[in-house]
Amino acid sequence: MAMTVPDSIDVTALKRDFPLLTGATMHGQPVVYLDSASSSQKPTPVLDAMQDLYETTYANVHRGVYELGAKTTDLYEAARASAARFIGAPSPSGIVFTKNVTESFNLLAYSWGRANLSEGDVVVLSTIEHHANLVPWLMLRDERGIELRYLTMAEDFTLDLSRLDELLDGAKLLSVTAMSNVLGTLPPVRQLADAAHATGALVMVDAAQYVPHLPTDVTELGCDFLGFTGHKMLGPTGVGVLWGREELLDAMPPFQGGGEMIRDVRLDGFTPNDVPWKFEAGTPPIAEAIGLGAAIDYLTTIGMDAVRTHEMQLTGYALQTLRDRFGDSITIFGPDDVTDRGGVISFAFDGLHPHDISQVLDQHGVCVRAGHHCAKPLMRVLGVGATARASLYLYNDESDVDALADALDKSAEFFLV
Amino acid sequence: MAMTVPDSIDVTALKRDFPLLTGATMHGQPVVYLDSASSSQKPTPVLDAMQDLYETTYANVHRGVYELGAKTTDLYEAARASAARFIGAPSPSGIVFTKNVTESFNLLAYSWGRANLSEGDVVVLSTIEHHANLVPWLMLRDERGIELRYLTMAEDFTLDLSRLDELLDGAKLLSVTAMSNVLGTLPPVRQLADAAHATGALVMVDAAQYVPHLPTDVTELGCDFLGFTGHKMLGPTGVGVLWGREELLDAMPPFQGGGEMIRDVRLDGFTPNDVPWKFEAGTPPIAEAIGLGAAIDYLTTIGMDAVRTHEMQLTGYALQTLRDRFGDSITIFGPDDVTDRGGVISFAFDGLHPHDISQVLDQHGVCVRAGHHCAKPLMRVLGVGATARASLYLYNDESDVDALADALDKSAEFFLV
Amino acid sequence: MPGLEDLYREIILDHYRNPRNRGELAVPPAHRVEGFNPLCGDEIVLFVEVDDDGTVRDIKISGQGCSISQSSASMMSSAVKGRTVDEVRDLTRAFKAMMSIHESSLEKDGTEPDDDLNEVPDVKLGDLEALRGVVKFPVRIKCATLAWITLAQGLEETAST
Amino acid sequence: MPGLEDLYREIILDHYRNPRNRGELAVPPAHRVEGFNPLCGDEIVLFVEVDDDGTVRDIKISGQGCSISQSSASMMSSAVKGRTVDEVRDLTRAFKAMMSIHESSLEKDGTEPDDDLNEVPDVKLGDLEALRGVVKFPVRIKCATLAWITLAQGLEETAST
Ligand SMILES: Cc1ncc(COP(=O)(O)O)c(C=O)c1O
Ligand SMILES: Cc1ncc(COP(=O)(O)O)c(C=O)c1O
Repeated sequence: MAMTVPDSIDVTALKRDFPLLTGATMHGQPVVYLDSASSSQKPTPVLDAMQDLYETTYANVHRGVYELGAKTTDLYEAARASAARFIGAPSPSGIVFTKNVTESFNLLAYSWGRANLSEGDVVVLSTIEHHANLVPWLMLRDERGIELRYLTMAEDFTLDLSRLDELLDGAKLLSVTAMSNVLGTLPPVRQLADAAHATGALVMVDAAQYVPHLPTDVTELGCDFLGFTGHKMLGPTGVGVLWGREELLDAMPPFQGGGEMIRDVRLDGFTPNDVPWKFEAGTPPIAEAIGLGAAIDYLTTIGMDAVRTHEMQLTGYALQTLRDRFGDSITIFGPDDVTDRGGVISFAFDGLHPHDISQVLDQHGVCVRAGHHCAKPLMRVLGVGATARASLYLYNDESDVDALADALDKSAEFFLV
Repeated sequence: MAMTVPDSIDVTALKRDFPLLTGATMHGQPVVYLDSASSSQKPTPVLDAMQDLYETTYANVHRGVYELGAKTTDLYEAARASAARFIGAPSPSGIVFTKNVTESFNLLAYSWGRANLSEGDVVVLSTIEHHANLVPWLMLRDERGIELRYLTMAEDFTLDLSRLDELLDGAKLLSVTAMSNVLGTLPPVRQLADAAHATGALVMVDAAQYVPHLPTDVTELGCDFLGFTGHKMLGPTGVGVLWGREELLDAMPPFQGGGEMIRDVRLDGFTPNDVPWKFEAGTPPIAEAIGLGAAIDYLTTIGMDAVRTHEMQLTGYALQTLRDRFGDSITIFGPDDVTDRGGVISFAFDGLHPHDISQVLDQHGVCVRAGHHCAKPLMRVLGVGATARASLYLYNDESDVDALADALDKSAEFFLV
Repeated sequence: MPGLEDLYREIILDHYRNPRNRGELAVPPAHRVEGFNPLCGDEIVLFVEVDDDGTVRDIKISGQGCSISQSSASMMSSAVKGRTVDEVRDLTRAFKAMMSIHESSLEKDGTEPDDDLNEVPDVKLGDLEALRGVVKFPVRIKCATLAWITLAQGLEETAST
Repeated sequence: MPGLEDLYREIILDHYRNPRNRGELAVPPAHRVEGFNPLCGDEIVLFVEVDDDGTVRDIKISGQGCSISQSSASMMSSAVKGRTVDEVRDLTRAFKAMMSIHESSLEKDGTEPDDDLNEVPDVKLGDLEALRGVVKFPVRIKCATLAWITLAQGLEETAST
């Protein structure tokens, strides 16, 4: 079935690096993993990096004079440097390790937000955001009375920019996704950032779905802050990143208080440490950051251009296959052109509820997500309670897409007899 | 040299579970790891639990209908139940997974603190606290004008309780350590909690050094909140716990906002989820919580009574050995009686700076910590800038203590010619 | 390994395809209550009208959900209409007991089960028995109980006003 | 594997055992500045008095620290006394350059080195050369640079007042 397109990634070879993809089964079927937008699988080099650390080197960071402590600290700080290079950040000091990108947003809202926003100040978001880029601002609105404005979604699943200047007028921050985790849409971050800066607003980018899938350069994107999360990019759970321009981070008050983030503590006050440590209170996710560093090395070796090319091809194949095989029975929520979108494909199918589709797919070993994808406002815009979502990554190939289509056939059979 | 005391833990056998302790070297010497109070080593079953998860089962939690997602969620929630049982908590719903115990304190200070404390309200701490239980309250003091009062340290390194009632008068919260990470002191938590409750204050306990080393029962301790951290108890980095009485957690506002912690999100507001998920915004430390669960199983199999007995014996041996061999050249900061203390032994030696001691020890493969141990106010009370600290755990034995003493001899030789 | 037939019994699919008591009721006299399944986005809106003598006179359902949550709601509506609030409470308890066998064994928490479940009333579940297979699919238990939990909340609210 | 002798050269131990310029100066005319090593708790307090013609007339050191930080401070005090602020700046740059070779290769960040280090002034370090071995013990670099960073801060503060 699968047509052969020229492809820079040898997926068959690459899959061997992913134990779960080659070894695990579900209901006796090989696993067809199409839920990487929720969380990706992890290759052996990432698992090995963490295992090695714990077996040969481990000690707490920034604390020990002894060699294990020094080596672990070096590995941890090297991961920070890798993360900086991976997103084109000018220096490692702008990289703050958090526990996930959700914490990156909360750090920004608590620290920068509470220091810079007061009643009536405007933050511009969009209606296609993940809850991670909504709830922290809603909390701040409840607490401080800031005003939230929303870029809305156009008919073609892109952001409607016609009212951009109006929305940005007087705004202090624009915080938007670089890739929707529901639609796959890639908003024009550079254009948005330039418009925001022109009105004096700062720009935060939710790159949770972007950094894992596209070459990223914060200077080219033109943003001031950017967040991403380790577990969606071949890394372990428990680690995320907030990158910020250093002078902005420098000026921000601490978020969480405790060990590591201080220079001095007295019973009547404390002096914070320099960035990035100022924002890393307590023992950080050491093994997790080092695992993320290994994931970054893995992705770098393959090349993010190759990843993007592969995913565009495969997304094209998936969209084509679904449309060819299911015609009007399937509704795909997202842009048509693969150059305008990433590989997350949300759909409605034959009036079946996503939960039910996913249950049948599960029986056939196919993992897709069914739900609101932590984007309830967007679900309301789309007029659905939930969607089914298949999402692609570098280790997927056309056979995975074919398996999805075959399993969708079965669910139609099962429910619609 | 080592005298043989009856011991319920077979350390030689047990060390085999710890790859780093049996396999790693430092400067060509076998590693003598005496820095578990900073972070513990990890046994194979813990590493295997995480590796297994990633290789056979991994998917995001609470999101997927498919089997991998359901299984991972079961493992994650089972870890929560294990953590609850391990500290005698009445139900898993009181267990909130954080990234470390520092976050547990910040969660409490941000959520409970900001909802319940205003100008002039009193929080009682002690001068022997770790920065994790100081800085979040100092930040709240700067923001809200709350009053901080401190229990002080007595001559014998215990807390001075003579002014307890006076300090607690009108207090809303008492937050104290159950075991000092510098002195080893075990404050009488039950007595403190009863006194606090008698004046209407709630009680938070820093059990970062307690839960790993002593059988713990929150009902017996009589506290309302308790925090601990995975990496100090054979678990991985990246996970901690805040336990709270459920009705208190229920009444608290969310801390961080994002996915998972919500019931519904609209563009103009949100409804939080039930506890404990209300406090777990974003993708949680899944593998880390599961690793912590495996660590808890490991400790449970050995038995926390056996761990405590072993550590008391070994601490006794260590105190004796250091005093016998170094007499007046060594000053130990902490209680004399092993029933009153845990196995962290801070000391000053021969006028040498802890950094220099630790540097010589490093050359002999001995890992101890030199510094302020994130307890700068306590350093000032002790009248030192830093201490050297050797800390014991279930995998240490008398040969480790002897190696420490031998290496201390060498540092005296080196610096004092 | 349970198969799909264990989950999707014929009667469930029938209620899903032909849901009973869809719609809305005027508020008041009816009481309106909403329920969410935060994990999947399902929403249910119940309209329930209780007589002065404590009988559920009428009940209507709107909202959206999967086959399990929709059919569970539909079956529930048929089962409770005309019953007294006390009878509905017993039925709810019996239903939740059926659904929680697995859930509590899953949690392995060694704590006492929900008080509610200590004494399961001896009530015939009738058609609702068809949902028993859901316990083999733990992720879907919340789908099956959503309507019941929402109804319990609604009845509590009407009782307290 | 570097040995202890690489770190603890005889001259370092000498300055540690017999620190030069310990004490305090009256403020003013001296300027007082504190430095912390947040990782180990070392604290240094410098008192530095600069003449109107820009010469470091006197310098005194108090605080506590390890042999490396103490001896580095002691050697620094001997080296800077009587020099002009500009000469001290060059010396500081040269010293930091010596200490940062290792640090920057460690960070492997591929970014440009600190501007300050682009042009290392051609200054004789003299006794200070003894601290070169510290770069093999990266954890201790901060001990060696603490006094210098604190002095730089102090001179900046006096210049701006
Ligand atoms: C008593 C005490 N409290 C809190 C902490 C902080 O733990 P973590 O760094 O894991 O948050 C520590 C350890 O550093 C500790 O010893
Ligand atoms: C666009 C987007 N933002 C934020 C997040 C939150 O990521 P995390 O749960 O790792 O904090 C996700 C993933 O769930 C996402 O897809």
